[in-house]
Amino acid sequence: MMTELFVDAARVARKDLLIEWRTRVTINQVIPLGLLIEVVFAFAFDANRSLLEQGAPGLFWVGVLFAGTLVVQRSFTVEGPDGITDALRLSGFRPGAMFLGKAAAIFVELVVLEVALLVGVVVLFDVGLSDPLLLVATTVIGTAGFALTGAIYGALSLGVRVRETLLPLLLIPVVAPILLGGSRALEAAFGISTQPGWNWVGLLTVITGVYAAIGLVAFGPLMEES
Amino acid sequence: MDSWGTILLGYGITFGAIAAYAYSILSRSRAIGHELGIGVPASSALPHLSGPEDPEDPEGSPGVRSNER
Amino acid sequence: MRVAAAGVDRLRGFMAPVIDFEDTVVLLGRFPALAGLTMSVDPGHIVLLRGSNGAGKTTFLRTCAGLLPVSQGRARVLGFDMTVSRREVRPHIGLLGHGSQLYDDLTVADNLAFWGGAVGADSADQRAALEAMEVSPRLWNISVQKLSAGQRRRVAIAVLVARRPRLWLLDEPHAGLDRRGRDLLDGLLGAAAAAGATVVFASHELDRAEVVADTVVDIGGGRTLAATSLPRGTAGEGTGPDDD
Amino acid sequence: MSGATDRGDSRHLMTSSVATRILGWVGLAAMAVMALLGLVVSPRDRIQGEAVRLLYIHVPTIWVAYGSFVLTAVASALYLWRGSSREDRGRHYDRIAGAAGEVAVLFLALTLVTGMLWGRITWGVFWQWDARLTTTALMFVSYLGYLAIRNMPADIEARSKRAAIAALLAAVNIPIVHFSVEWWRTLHQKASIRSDRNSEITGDMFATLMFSLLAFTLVAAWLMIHRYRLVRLEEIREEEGLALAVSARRAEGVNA
Repeated sequence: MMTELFVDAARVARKDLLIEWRTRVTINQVIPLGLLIEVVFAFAFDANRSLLEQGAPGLFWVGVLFAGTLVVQRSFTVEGPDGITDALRLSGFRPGAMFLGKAAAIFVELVVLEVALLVGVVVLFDVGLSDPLLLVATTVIGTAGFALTGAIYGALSLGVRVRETLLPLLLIPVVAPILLGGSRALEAAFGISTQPGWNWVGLLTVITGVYAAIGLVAFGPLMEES
Repeated sequence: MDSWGTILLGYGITFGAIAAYAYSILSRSRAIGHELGIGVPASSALPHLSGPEDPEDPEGSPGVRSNER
Repeated sequence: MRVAAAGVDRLRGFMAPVIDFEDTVVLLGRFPALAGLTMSVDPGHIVLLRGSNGAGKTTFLRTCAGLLPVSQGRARVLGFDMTVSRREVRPHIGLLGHGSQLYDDLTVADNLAFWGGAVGADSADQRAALEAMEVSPRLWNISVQKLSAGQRRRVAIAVLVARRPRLWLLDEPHAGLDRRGRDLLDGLLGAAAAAGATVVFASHELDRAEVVADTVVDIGGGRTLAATSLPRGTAGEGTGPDDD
Repeated sequence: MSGATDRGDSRHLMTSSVATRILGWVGLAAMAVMALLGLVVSPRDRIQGEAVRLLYIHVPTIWVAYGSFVLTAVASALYLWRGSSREDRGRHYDRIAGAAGEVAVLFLALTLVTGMLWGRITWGVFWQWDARLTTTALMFVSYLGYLAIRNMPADIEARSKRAAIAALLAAVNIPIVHFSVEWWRTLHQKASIRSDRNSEITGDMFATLMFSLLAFTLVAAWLMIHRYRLVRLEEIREEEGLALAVSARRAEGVNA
């Protein structure tokens, strides 16, 4: 039973990534936007090197948050037109598989985005790397948490007309702890703060686990009501 | 602003907001009550007392039943 | 009114109706698209829904597909009670709506692989479905948005064929199809009904539709107004008069 | 309580009934006494000075807000799991969630206002990223999103189900946000002395606070009951509209 869930999830993820590969929306638009957000921060902070370096972890995650919201938006806009939502309900895919598939596709796109943003942070904000393992762990787990939460709130806002504004309003208070934990952990990873980073990774793991469980239960009813 | 000013402002905002909200609920419900010519019957007192006493459906859907052959 | 074969039919036997609606009310937002509709359809029939736009045809089809909650009245499809377990009926449904129900950014083959794969149709079934609608292999690796409306319609029908539904629900299926496409579709519907499936479709092209259907149901104001049976042009046993 | 509801009963044009009228007056009196106690009768605090008077409002609003969140979450859960089996398809639970949700957001706003004013006196600055206030601010935005979903025009069943799930998601988010913010701020506040607000309130100040808690709870209950009934009235109006629409719809069919 479980393998069937993951096979279906893989099918859904493959479809989403195939659409992204064919249309290149994330690569051509969302990643440049993420880098743009980082550059704009330099203007905002008057290119104050030490301030930017101190703020680098936070700026990275804010970039992920806003660019990530666009990736989630895009992932569910694709399901909107041409009666596709009806087709998905009739498709025979279990809701849990659709949830994990959508989240996995969002996760992959976000990781590609984050590699670009990390390069940006290192180059633009001249950030050193003191604990790469912590950096990878934080980014991977934090992004997984964001992707799962994004998939839930994306489905919640699927049927709603004013989605462009409602999705960020719903999603950002929920991913705020991920932004908080991720930033503190990255401060340790970049060697900016002496605080231990791994306990924040623990927090991110708990959040990711909670939202994975919630999504498996809530995604079905949410797809229904849109 | 000395502390007394701040305190009175705090009380004012709190009591004012509660009163405004109460008034808006009462006036909206009075408006709908007039519009429908009904009040919410007394029997629906406190929510935890009133069980599933939703107004029954009007006897079947009104108007002609779907036509028979 | 009841759309039923008169006598006990050897192939189908007297089975419960595939669609059994009584005084069904379905709301679209606050608008009662179905306002107390009563209708029942037995297996193996091809039913044409006739009625003006906004009469409730599309809502009726989507309710049968288990996509809309039933507000009042009784509604059963393929034995599932639509007020309680409308999700369980869906794998058995083939719904063709107005939209193409295809991912425009993906190719024909990608779409068949995705939608067909969902119900376990392997690549051979997918190919067979495309061939059944004579979608030329040249088009298989072209993205759907580059296809003509008629071709897109054929691919959408091919997806339905790959799903092998027990209940076909088609909204204006002939729209957008060229002559050849329509012949193919009519043949598929006849074959499906002969194999025990049931077809309900809405159409304005009455000359075409009345050749295929064995019963016509007029819908208006969210309710059924009349049902008349038609002499089936295609091969298939004659149906007795409608009993009620 | 007679099950049958007499729709034609026009004795009470408003949503009040004997019980809620009493509750209303008692609540009003309690608030008046509370203001008197809080502003005049109770003494200055040794450490905080007059600022403690703001706590007599601030603490009860937190109590009412979080109580209402819990009620919203419980009602939403009941709507999702036991709603469809009920004869009224769970409308009763959905109304409680709606009423409680709105009251929660109102009192959360008041928590923020009184918290900032208290901070202005005690810390000299409106916002000091204090763990509790930060969590409250995030909860406020998150529940504004909940209300936004509730007010989306849609089929009442779809809207209620979507709102119920959103309420549960928001409720699950409370402990997560609370814990992570608490953890975050304690890292920074180890240095400064933590002025724990409630601990040094004793004697008649404590009595004032307890009375104020009672007064606010009464008022919140009154507000919630009337908001519940307003939701019901709005539904009845919709149903009336529906009956008209159904017959108009049928007329369409006849002369089609």
